[in-house]
Amino acid sequence: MSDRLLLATFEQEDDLLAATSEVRRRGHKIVDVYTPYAVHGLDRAMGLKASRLTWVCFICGMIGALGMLWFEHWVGSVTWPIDVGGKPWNSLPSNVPVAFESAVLLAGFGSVFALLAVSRLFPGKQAHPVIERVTDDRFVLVLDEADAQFDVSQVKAMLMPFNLVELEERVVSAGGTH
Amino acid sequence: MQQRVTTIVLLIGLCFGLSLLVSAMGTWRLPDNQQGYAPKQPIAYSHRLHAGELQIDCKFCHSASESSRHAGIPSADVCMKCHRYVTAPFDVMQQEMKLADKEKRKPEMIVSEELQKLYDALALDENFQPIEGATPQSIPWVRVHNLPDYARFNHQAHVTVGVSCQKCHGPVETMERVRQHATLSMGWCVNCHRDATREGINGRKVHASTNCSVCHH
Amino acid sequence: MVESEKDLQTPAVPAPSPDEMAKLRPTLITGGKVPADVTRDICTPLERGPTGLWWGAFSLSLTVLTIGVVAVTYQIAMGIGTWGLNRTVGWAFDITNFVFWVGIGHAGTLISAVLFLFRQKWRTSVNRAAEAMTLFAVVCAGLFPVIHMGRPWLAFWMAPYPNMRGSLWVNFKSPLLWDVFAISTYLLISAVFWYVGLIPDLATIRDRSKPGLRKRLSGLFSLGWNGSARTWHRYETVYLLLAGIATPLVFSVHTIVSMDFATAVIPGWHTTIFPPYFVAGAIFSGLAMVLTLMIIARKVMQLENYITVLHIERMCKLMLSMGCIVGLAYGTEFFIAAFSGNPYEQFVFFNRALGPFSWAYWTMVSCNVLVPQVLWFRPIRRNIVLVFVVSIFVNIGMWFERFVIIVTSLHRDFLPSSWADYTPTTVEVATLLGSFGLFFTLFLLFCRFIPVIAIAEVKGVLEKPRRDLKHDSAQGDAA
Amino acid sequence: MTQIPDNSRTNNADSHGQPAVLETGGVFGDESSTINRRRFLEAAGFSISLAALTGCGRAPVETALPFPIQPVGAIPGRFQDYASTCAGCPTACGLLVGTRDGRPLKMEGLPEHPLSRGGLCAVGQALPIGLYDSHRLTGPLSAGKSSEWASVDQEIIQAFSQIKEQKKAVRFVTPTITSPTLQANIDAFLAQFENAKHVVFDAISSSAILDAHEQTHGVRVLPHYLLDKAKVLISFGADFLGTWISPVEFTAAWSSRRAPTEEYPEMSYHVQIESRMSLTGSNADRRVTIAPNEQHLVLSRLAHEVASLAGKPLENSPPLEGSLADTEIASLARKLWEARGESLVLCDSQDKATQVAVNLINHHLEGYGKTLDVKRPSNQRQGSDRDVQQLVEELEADQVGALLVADVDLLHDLASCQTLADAVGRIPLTISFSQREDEFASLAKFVCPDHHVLESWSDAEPIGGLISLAQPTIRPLRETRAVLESLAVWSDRPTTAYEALQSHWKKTIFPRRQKEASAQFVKFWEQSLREGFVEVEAAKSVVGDFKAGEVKPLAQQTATGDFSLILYTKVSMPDSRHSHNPWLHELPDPISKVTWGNYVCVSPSDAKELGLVDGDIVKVSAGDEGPQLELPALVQTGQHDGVLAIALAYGCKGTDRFAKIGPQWFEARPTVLENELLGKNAAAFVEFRDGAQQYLRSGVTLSKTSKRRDLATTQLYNSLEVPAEVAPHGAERRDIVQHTTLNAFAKDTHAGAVEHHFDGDTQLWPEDHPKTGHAWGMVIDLNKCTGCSACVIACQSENNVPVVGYDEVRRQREMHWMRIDRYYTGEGEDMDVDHQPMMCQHCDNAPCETVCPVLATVHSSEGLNEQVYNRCVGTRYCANNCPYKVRRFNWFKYEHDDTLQNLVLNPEVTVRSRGVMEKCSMCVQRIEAGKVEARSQGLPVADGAIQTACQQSCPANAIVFGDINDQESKIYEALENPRRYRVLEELNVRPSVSYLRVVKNRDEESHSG
Repeated sequence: MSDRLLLATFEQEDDLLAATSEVRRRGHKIVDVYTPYAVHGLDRAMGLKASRLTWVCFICGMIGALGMLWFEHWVGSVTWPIDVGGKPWNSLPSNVPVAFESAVLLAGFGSVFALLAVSRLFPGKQAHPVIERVTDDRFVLVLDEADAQFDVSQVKAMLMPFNLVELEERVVSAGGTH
Repeated sequence: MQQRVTTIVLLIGLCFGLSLLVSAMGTWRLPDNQQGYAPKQPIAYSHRLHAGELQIDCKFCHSASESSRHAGIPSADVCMKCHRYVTAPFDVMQQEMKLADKEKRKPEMIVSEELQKLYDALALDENFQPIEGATPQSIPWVRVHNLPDYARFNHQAHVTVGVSCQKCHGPVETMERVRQHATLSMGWCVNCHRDATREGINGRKVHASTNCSVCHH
Repeated sequence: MVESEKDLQTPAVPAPSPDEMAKLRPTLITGGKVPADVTRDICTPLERGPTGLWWGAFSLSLTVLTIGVVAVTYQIAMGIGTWGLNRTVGWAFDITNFVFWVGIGHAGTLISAVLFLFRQKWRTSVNRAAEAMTLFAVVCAGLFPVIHMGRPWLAFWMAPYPNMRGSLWVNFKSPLLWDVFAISTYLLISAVFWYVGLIPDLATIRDRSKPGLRKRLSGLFSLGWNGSARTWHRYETVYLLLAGIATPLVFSVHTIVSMDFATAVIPGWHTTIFPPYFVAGAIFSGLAMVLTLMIIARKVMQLENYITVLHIERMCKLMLSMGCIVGLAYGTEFFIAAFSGNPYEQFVFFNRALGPFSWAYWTMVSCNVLVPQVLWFRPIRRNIVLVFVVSIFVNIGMWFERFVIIVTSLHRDFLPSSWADYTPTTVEVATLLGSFGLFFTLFLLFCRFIPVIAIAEVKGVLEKPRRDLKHDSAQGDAA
Repeated sequence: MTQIPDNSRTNNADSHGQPAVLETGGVFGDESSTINRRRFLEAAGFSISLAALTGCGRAPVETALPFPIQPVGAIPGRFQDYASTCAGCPTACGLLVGTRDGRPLKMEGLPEHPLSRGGLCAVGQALPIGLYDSHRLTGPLSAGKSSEWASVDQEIIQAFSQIKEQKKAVRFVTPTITSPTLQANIDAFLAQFENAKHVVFDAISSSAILDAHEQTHGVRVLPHYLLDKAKVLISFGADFLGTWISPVEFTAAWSSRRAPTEEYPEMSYHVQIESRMSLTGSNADRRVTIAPNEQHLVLSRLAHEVASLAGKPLENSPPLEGSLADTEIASLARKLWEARGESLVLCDSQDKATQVAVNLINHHLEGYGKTLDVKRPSNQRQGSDRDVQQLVEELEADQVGALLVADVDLLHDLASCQTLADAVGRIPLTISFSQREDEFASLAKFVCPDHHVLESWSDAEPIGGLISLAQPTIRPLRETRAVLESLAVWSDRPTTAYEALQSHWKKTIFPRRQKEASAQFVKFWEQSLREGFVEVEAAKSVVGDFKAGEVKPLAQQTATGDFSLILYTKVSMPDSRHSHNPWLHELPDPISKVTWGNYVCVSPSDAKELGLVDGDIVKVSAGDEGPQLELPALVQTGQHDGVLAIALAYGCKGTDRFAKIGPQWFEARPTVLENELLGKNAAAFVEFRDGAQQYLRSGVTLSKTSKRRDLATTQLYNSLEVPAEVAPHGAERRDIVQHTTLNAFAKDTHAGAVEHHFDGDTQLWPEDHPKTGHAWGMVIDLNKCTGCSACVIACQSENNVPVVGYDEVRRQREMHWMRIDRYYTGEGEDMDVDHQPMMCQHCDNAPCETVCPVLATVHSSEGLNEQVYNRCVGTRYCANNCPYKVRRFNWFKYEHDDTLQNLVLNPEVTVRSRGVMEKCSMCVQRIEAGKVEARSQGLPVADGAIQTACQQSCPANAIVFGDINDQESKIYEALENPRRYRVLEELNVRPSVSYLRVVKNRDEESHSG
């Protein structure tokens, strides 16, 4: 991508949604959109694919459950079978609760850490909000001026009807706005 | 760019730390593990000499080991069975005898300083007669193998079924000063019991129980 | 191309106008707030110095906490004997408090996770505080299993770690061990759930605060959040997942707690009804505590516009329904006892209602079943003061429920020769107080340093200001 | 482990021989072996001393001290048993002293002993803790200050010479002395003086019986009652299973007739006619309560009936009133008469005339020579109250020059004479032989402390012709001296008890030997020493024929005042000598289940009238100038209205030492209150009437005070019937103890069995844990068990069960692993009292095991429920989940600070720390030892080779323990018994402990079933 970006700022979620889909319809390249809260429908407007984090969650959960079940069996009837209240060495019912808990634990942590990993979030990371108020009440649509026929004035005209608050061109070093 | 560098540096650091930890594992010991404990004893008694060179059977001195839970540290009068006559290292005494032969005189008695402690403890005079009024004192040997009070080891149970002393005490016959050979941890006991039940002792089938109450009561 | 077409259609659907919205559902956030107001309203109290009221409350709860600390220290130094327990009644205040606090801890996750799954938007105003409450309650609960042990310094033996004992692991057949796993899992997952929800708000704080400690801390913990829609997208997914697994977790935790009793042989404990009964009870008590706290919080932190009467009323409805379930459970217990034909079982329930501890039993019934019935009436549900009183009653009642289950079942079991009485000692009472001290201390600190309301989520449910939708015409032009 | 205190070294070796080791035969006291004994003690095998720990995380340096010279037969770490004789009371039961590393630790019954038959009572079991009592005198006292033997002896000898010159009277007071040697030496000592007398003073005397026999048989003896010969047994207040004369022997004899079998569905018929609830009464087939002053009346009417049945009717028939209907008495008389020669009447009355009537009855029933023996009489009570009364008069008239008191606290037990203390103060020479500074000792000029029983040589002849030896099992821990030795020194022919004993035996006992005995004294002696006793020819006694003419009609006694007071002794506290024994104080009374101190027993209806509940302090006074005291009240079921009962032998000097026993924390209540003693001394109510101490006093008033003191009771609910207000319909009674009657049993041996809605064989899960090796089990015969509680102390002594004190017991935290549940069921006449020993049932499906998170309690492959103290973290979940509530928790660190007292701890059993659970282990340490022993001999474990502590000591022989997998074993047989059942069977926890149903010899059908 080039180093010239176009930042369009809105103050209403509906304008943003409309503008975003409009921009996409026109085939402009959307770098990213910044919003103070999760705007519903934005993912579809931007055409984002469904996240694969669900799979991470599922797999972690499975590891937790099966791993713990195996461990309980191993402890109870393989490494040192101890007669406890005359119960069978390996009694599945009494192994379920702990297995379930560890499934939940791993699933939860797995998906959260996966989220942080794929989103490059980590403690002390320096954040560069595109504009100050993006975490407060502003919605920013960031466009790439890559393609040749990209014409700022034209784009501006296009975005105007969506109560565009501000339009700013920004030159950034390779490293992105992130 | 910078980030990549830092990550690499960090990774290298991590590997280094891990390798250190692993190497440390070997020497690292859990708090109550007294393995290798070899205290100084009041009398420098050498198991290497007695059990090793002289081939004296363990049970000759530790006579209770077949009849009691304690092997029993021999009482001083047991030592006197020999040391009434052997009062110093053998070669020293032989030299004296040779010398005496040459000089045509009665060999005079040489008493080594360690053995003198024994005689003092028993309150014996130079010709091994009890000294009037003096009472024999126990020799305060320092315990080498200490089990916690809630763990009960019974020598009789092990010795009578043919577990060799060395199994737990190690090659005592090579030790100048006795040292704790095994960890004496519960796991160590239990594993031995498991093996014994599986493989038997000296080909004989045994049931070495792993019930808690065998040792804890 | 086709799908992109579809994508394009969706936003074109005109958003319903506010008055239509009003028809659909009543306003959640009153006072016509816009996002900026939300940010300001919720962040400014944190940036301002604490009020006198806060200091008062804080010092009070800190004092109570200190009392508890002294009591526990003395008990650990002297021995469990400083409690009123005996050879027959081996558990009383300790486990009662434990179950009580675990119960409290349930509403938090319920409100944020379960209601989230049911798309209950009104939860947004209360879920943050509720989750915080969950955390603190579980912390309080977690203390008791540890201090109730004869040798608390060996608590780590509950963890299955490799050791030099052969290796001797733990007893996975013991409900107490299930507890250990359940409670710790619950604590961790709740904490994560809470923190994940907190990240965007921390970012908000970061961005609006001037350089300084607050900025640095919020910067550290907001993990470099920048509001990117892609991140939001994944974030939503994970939040949904967490809600999804937290919900069964809530139920599992109290089910397992109930198994401490249900799997025992003691009549009055050995009951299959316990799991659902306990879960309902837990949620019941949790809601009560949330109400208690929120009613205080909205007054103290001036959040009337965010925690409206509407919220209170809805929670009242939930609480009422739970109360009825609990009442049903009480009845069922007696039915089962009568139906079972088991003399010991029957005796225990006679003994509960008419025995030496009947006073505790009837306190429980009246607080948990009778009092909440007033919530059938709308005016009462909408009367903050009354609701507050009811919630307090329910809190008391639910503590007694656990006390009744534990003590009355134990004090007279199979052999009449070992029947015994139970009277708590000063140390026990002080410990109970102390746990409340701890709870409120933590909660006050939370109110002071962390947004009490999920800013980002509330912004999402604000109603849109009415304005003409120019861009539709614009679209038309383009076409 | 602790080190033997230094003072044990400083004893002079001379006076001590070497005990015979049972296994290795006798070894005698030559000089070297006495030195060995000293070393033996010093080293005490492996007494470990902890030296200072020097840094570096090492374990503290432990030094192990071997013997300098190993004594013969002494093996460190092995138990060695010495046959001896118990001296807890004059009964002199056979004793087997278990010593380890030179410390006597465990008292057991001597299996072959003809009287006690291997049983031993709680008091005997509790001897060791008395031995290691740090409060015993460490040496002689002169005028209350500690002194040297030499100087004390000198002064005393001087004093005696003066007395000889002035021909002053010398009085030697002791309780009954069964030791022929000591008796002979006392006589010899007194013979030096012109006016000297040996006064035998039994605090609890039976002198009326002796006097009665003097009258009817011309010889003042106590007959030897042969209860095992008695098919019909009627006891008037005599608590022969609990405290009366020879309880262990009587229990053994009585219980031998209480085991009906399929082939012989027979047992003795035992009627108890009494006023207070006694242990014996609680075990009777039929228990009748009468007013105390009716006793003689009922008896004389019974005598009348029996006499007329015998065809020799008494000329004057007694008045026919009283609570017991005439027909009743007639039927009793008939029962006795039908079983004549096999029937026996006992009576505890101190009224001579009454006892004469008893003698008449037993005479007509042809009892003499069959069910009671005066030819080989009992020496277990010799006290002559006339002498005591005379002595008191002499003392008050200052006619006594020297007063020597051994083994009894004169001032405490004669509290009825207030002026006695001053009188004693005026005597020129007073010597006490007490081991403690009791009331008399604190006034005495000299205190010459006697050895503890386990430190001294002695012998005893409890029954004519049965002589047993007592040998020391440890060197004296204190600078004490045997009475016999002191006397010898003062009459300056010093000797040691050991020599005196041997010489006396050579002189008098050896000649009486039976034909088959060895003709060599040494052999004779050695064998007697090894076996602990020897049977010889009884000393010739001239027993006249029965003089029926002597029987006078009994005058009607009239009760005055509103209450009559019965003074009795608790099973756990036979006399004041044991008042410093914490084990006995914490032993729950078999009937009241109260520990620590005495109390006033009040009948339920009296209590209701006065509005009394347990723990209300009441004031008991006999007249205005008469004695009075304040004690907490106890509402005693089964006590006759208008009767009060207070235990004697309490309120002893120095018992305030127990004030601080048990954990001290801010809500704890002291065991003994500020400037008070443990309990109150009720001896003041004892009065001398017609030549005997009367333990019954009428004309006593009772008044309630505003004060309260909770009783430390181990059982708060006393019935098998659940409280009416909460009782489910049809389940009012719990079948914990199952009953049947003899004729029901005769019809169907399974009579009384309870139907459960469960099938014990169906298992929820497959049998995963087969017991291939041993499978330990226990069966307890509830029909034999009398509830005497010997097993409780046996267990405490064997398993290092701590003493926790008043407050902990009050809080229901007693630590006894073995408890005895006592239940009252039914009302009045047909009220049943049940005693049920309850300890860990070692369930195969143990609820406690499942719930322990850390595997601290698990199941052994031999069917034992193991408790691993060092693994326990103390969640108490197991205790909650135990249906039998037998688990005990260490609520505090129960103190073991007294290093001397710690010598009583059994090294084979771990001392539990604070915060861990504990419970009956079925003496697993004994099981393991037994297995090791058998294995090292290459033999299987023989049945009976392993005995649990409770089983070994049980006087009734009610407990059977063994390997269920061994088809030949006793336990296997016992499990086949039709009376066998398991408590709470319906829970399907499958306990390894079974019980045998109670069978009462009664006509009506059984309660349960």
